[in-house]
Amino acid sequence: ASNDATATPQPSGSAGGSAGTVPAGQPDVNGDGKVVIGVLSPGDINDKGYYQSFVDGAEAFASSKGWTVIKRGNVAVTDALNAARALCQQKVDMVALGASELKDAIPASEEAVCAKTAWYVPSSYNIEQTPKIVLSKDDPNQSILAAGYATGLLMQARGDTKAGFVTGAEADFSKASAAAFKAGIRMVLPNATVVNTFTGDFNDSAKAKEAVQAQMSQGVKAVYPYLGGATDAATAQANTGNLITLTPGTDRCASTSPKFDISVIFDPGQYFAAALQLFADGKLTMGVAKEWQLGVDQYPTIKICNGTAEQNAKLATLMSDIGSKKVDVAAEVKRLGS
Amino acid sequence: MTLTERTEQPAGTRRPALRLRGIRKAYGPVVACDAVDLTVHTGEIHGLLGENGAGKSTLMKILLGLVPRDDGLILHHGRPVAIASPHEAMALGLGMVHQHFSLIGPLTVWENVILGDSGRIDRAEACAQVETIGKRYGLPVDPTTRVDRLSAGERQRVELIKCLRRDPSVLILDEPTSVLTQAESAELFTVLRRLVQTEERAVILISHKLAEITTATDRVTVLRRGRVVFEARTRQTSPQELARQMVGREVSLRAEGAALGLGALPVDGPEGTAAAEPATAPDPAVPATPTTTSEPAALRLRDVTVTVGGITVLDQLNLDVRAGEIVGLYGVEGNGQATLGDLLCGLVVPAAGTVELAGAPVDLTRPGALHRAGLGIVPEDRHRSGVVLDMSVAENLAMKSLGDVSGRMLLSRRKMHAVAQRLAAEFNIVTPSMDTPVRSLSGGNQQRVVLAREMSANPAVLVAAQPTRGLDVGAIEDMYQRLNRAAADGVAVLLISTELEEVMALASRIAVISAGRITGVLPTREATAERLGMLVGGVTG
Amino acid sequence: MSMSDNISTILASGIRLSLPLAFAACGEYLAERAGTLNISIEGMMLGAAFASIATASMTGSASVGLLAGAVVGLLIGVVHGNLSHRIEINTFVVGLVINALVLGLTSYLITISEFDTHQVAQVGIPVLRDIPIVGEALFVGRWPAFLILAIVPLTWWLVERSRWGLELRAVGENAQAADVTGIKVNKRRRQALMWCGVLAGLGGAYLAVGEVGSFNQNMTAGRGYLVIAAVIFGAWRLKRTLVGCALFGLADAMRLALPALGVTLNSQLLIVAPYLLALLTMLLFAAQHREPRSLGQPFERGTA
Amino acid sequence: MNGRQAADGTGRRILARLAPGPANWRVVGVTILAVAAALGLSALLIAVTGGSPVASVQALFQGSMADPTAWSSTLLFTAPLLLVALGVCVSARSGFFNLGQEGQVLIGAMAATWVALRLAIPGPVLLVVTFLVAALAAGAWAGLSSLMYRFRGVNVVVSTMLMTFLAQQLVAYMVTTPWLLQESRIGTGTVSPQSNKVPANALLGSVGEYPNLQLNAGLLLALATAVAVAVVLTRTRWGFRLKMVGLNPVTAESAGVRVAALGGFALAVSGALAGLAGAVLLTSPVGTNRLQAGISNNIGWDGLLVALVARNRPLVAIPVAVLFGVLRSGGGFLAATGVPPFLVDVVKALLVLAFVAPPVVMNLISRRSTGRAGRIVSTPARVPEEAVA
Ligand SMILES: Nc1ncnc2c1ncn2[C@@H]1O[C@H](COP(=O)(O)OP(=O)(O)OP(=O)(O)O)[C@@H](O)[C@H]1O
Ligand SMILES: Nc1ncnc2c1ncn2[C@@H]1O[C@H](COP(=O)(O)OP(=O)(O)OP(=O)(O)O)[C@@H](O)[C@H]1O
Ligand SMILES: [Mg+2]
Ligand SMILES: [Mg+2]
Repeated sequence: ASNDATATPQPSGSAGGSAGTVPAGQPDVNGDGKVVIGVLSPGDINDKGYYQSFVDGAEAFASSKGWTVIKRGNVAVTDALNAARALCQQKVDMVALGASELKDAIPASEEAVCAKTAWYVPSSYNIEQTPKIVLSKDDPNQSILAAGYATGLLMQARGDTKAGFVTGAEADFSKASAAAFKAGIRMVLPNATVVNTFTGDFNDSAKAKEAVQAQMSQGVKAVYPYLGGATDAATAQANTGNLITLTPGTDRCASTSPKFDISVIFDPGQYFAAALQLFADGKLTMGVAKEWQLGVDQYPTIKICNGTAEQNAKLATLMSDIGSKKVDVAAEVKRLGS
Repeated sequence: MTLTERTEQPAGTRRPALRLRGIRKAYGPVVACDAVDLTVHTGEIHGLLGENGAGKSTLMKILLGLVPRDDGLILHHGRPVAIASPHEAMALGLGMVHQHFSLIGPLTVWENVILGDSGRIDRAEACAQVETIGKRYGLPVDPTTRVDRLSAGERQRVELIKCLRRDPSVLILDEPTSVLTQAESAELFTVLRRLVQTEERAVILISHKLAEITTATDRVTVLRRGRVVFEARTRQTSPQELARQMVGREVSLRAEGAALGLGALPVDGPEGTAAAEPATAPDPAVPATPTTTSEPAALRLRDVTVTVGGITVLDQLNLDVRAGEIVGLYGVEGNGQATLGDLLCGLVVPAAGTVELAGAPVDLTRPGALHRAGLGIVPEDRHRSGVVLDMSVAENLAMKSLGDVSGRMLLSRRKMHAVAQRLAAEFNIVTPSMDTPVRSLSGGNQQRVVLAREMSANPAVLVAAQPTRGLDVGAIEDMYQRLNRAAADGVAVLLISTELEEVMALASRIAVISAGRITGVLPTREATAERLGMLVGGVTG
Repeated sequence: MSMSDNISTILASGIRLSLPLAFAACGEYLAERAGTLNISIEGMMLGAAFASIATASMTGSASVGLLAGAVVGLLIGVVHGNLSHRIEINTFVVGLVINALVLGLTSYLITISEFDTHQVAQVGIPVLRDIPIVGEALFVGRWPAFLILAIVPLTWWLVERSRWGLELRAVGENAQAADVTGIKVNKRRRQALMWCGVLAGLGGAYLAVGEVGSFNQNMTAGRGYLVIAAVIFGAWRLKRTLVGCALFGLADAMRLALPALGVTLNSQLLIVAPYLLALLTMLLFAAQHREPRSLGQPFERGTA
Repeated sequence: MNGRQAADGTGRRILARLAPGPANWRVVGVTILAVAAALGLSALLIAVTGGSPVASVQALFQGSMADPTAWSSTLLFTAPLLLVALGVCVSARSGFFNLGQEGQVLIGAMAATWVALRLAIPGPVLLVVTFLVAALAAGAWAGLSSLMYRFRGVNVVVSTMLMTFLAQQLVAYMVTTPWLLQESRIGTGTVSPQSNKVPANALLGSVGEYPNLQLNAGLLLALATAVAVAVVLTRTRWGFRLKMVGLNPVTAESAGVRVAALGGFALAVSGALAGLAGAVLLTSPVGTNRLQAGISNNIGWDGLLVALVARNRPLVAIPVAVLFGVLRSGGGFLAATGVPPFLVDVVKALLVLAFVAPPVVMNLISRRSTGRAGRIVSTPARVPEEAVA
């Protein structure tokens, strides 16, 4: 298959960033009289999830400003650099990477071909700040921990003790998220058990379904389909058993088929929209990082779709505690996640 | 033999089963068939004779709808028919026993036999048919065995059965006897005779062997360069006549006549050859048959044993060939000659025993060792192990001695051509150019290419395996002269052949191989049909 | 949860995962017996999966979708057949190109269209389904699953007993000879590819409207190649090929279910397992393991 | 004899079809027509999806040939494609049809990565060692297939294909296993399934700077290899023997060629060249200079296509490789103009078909018309049983 199966949700966070520079003439950085935003996404930009939300965010904002957006999904990680160069040759004013797997495109920002462009990069720890890019960071563990916590609350209400986490490749970040999810649940139900299944492919719906099925047959009552294209199929399966389900990144409380109980919103589209707003005002500075704090910023956030006032309150407190660093996420994950 | 059956055929009274009118077929520049007329009557065996590349097979392929004709008319029982596919041919009752590619190894006999007809499969019936036909024509074969487990002879039977089962009105056989023993051939002809006499069929028999044509056919048509040059009742013509028509010139039917099966054995076999020898061995200084000699045999096979897939094909075979003599290795097909040929090609390594050249054993595990040691070979199947069809004449001539045609590190096209030119002239190889792929040469010329290459390394030993198989008279004549000359020049020649007359005519000593052993060696003069027959039968003399 | 229940769930899941393979494998088996190593089967399955969902949400009937899948498979078979067995373009090139085309087109089409989920009805065979352990696994399923019960014997009969099949085998074993005996070699191969297309189509469609109920980009995720591995593993015999499919399906089911049972194992190894197995069987049982002699060889009248 | 032949029948039969054919002006003409047709169809697709065909074609051209920058990126793709194609030419000569380039490229890249990251060799020596090891590893990998064929009669087409899947998972495993090649962790952060960047002294240098034409050493390597391969195949004894082996192993053997060894070696060489391509992918600016599961990015398959279009002639492969490079860079650029990337894949596939088909079709037509069935089915003495058995 030509597209890269390792494409996955990979949010990010924390650290770094010094006073940077504002490219002259924002938003029309290259001064060709029109504003063009180029978006590269490593994943399926119609996955009704993480990747799509990024592109949608960009388009919504751009159209309101009468800008053009060039979006390109399924960019193979190995192809990132060339894809970015190609964008620059297309005279875009901003290159935006849809997720941090494409970090290998960043060197292009230093190249002459991309001299007249602004760069927006969603980040994870492994990307170091360079003068030519603006990093947008968040800490996935914050959101996932809170998501787990919310799940815990619902399970508690239903008297369940067994949850599941279904994701694709057995990669580092997916393991980390699994741990955070577990920790979150255990903050509510100290002796809850959480089952992790790695299907090996974020887009293989059939396998995702079977994984959920298997977990259900083992008495799992809440499942987090932390997937790409296979999310809906897996969730639909979970719905048949009336399990508690969560969204990987976007707000889908409105959705009826499949139905979600908790929206975990670390919506890159929202971050991006905010950045674009700055860009439009000519205030987007390169060489610095914008951090998105759970409980501080509007996003990321967790939403229990129809939670009781009490549940919502508890969740809100946790989030603000995380925001105010009262709860040390890393420590909690270490303590409860393993 | 079929002499008894060669009774009078009032062929004139028969109505034509098949008429070909002005058939033409050109392969690019090559005109394979040019305005060919041919009439075949039911109840007769019609011989089709011609040199290699005369167009026989092409004509038949046209008849079978395997090759589209450029022009011409085919009348079946007087009705013009457009035979566009093998199916149509089959429907018209035209059946052919092909030489090549017509049985499928992994399938069973019965599956092969019913291949090509239509309707649902009935295994039981198919098997029954195979058996009944087998009985009727004396072609026994087990319908349920896989074809790739059968011997050449048996396969031929299956081919015949397959044809006959369709109850063809015209049955075509393309060189059917090339792999059959004389006995088997005789049987085959008996069957054919019965077919035409009792069953109102017509048979077209393609062959190079004048003897077969003269004994087995009622009518004969000779093709030359794609044209019909001669057509007659077999009884009203003579082998000499046919040979002349075929080649287009007088041919001395001495030794080569023998190869064509004319030497009427056993009466004047030895004398005939005796007469032949001085004519073909021009240099009396080198006696063609050194009676006693002290120096070691140029080629010596010692207790050579070869097993292929468990079966012992060569069984402690011992044989000596001395410089300047031609030893004929005579035997019925399938007694190990082919394997012996492969052995001397360096294609198989013996399980036991040694091959010695000039007294020194050769390490057969090392490729090309035999060649380096001075052994040249004209293999039985040139297409398989003699030439590379898709490489040029020059390349084929050079392939065994690349050292001679290359500079310090790169091959030299110039040298290669020079060598090729020389050899082509010396062995009069007829080819448009030295860069022509060998594939597009006629059989005879392909054979000359092989011989030229092997002789050019001036070997001490020359092995010629079935050297005249599939060759026409002219080519045979040439081949014999060269073999004799080689011997005269002091080369030890081993002639592996299934043609008794050929061996009788050329060899000074005849070794008989049977079931992979040498059952006896005797001077040609002492070789009588009886003694050879016993040896061939495995009765050690 | 009792052991037997676990076994029965794994079994059931294994069968669900095997079925798409099994359908396609019958097709690939037949195509390869006729001498085509058909790598466009991946494209056939993917294209059919898409078509089935698209049609289903257009007509509102999953069953019609299934049909559409088969049809699209057939079409791809026709295209491949004509390109490689009429125009005589190297069959591997054709396969690669078709796979690229289908992946590209389907991926694109879902970006511009909105499909709702559709799934064919679940049926169970009354008494049998109550058999302990295997009952649930074998006798309950989406109705097309039971088509396999007809398709396998049919395929076997076609290949081993029908005249058509006899000719297919002849073509696959020795195209030249088959031609001389009056069999239309390339025509047979084209027909074989069509049948392969229909079955691969069914497989892909079953995956979409049978198991998943929706389509997502590249959802077959290499199942086509898995099928090829199964045929090789099966030594070009139908029975063993199906055993291969079942094995591969079960292996996946295990991989997905075991974590839930508290067992974890190396996923990479389990993902390569099929190909490794195929290779090993070819190595170990080389003797019985003969591919059709003219597998992958183009036929051209006259070539010796 | 079968066991002793170099190439299995499959290979030789497949390749019989790929033998150099009439490369006359008519083929060129038809090719132009075919390409036009493909472009037309693509244009239609693009138009249907609301894009502008004209703009797209422009983009295709602009991104691949319009200016030095474009050429630079085109040539970056050309190098690995050409290397793979050359490998195909070599194995094709010996009668083997090697379908495993994609995997061999991966193995090459993997070995290269290992050397570049693990061996502390100073200076440019590292680069040399990297390439050598890449070639050796991929060569050995392909060699396995020839061994399997030689000793167990395993069909080479099948085994090379299966080996590709093994290679893919092997690399995936390498880059997801910390103690193997996975990138090292910075702080407490997450790591991706990929290796670290290879050190600077393991990178291929380039001459020329943006916006001028930038030629990477990889291209020079590929071109040099092309010439070398061409000479070796057509002018040396080794090449001559290889040709014999491919066309008639039995005759070759009786002419003193170590058929099995030579054929197997040729297959290994073809693998080695694919391995070099892998190394180029790793160390040239075409990629990201780190090992990733998708690093081969279908270069192997496309390289195979290049060779098929070039009908296994090394020098012809050069322009064809450039052409495929154009498709890649142009395609990427096209996607950057907003044409859905999937459509770009479709366009590329159509164009590939347009380039592969014409020679074949012309052959067919000329055969059908003049009836030159190519091969003469003459009637040689039949191979007796004991010989075939
Ligand atoms: N497919 C082909 N392509 C080109 N030329 C061909 C082809 N088939 C036959 N020829 C040529 O046509 C002529 C007749 O060939 P054909 O096989 O009919 O001869 P033949 O009489 O059968 O010879 P033989 O006695 O060796 O069988 C030969 O010159 C041959 O080179
Ligand atoms: N009654 C029959 N009618 C037609 N063909 C038959 C019949 N019986 C056997 N055959 C043929 O004989 C061959 C062997 O049949 P058989 O059923 O033994 O296959 P097999 O060796 O068991 O192969 P497999 O193990 O794949 O079933 C098949 O190719 C089949 O075509
Ligand atoms: Mg601008
Ligand atoms: Mg002939």
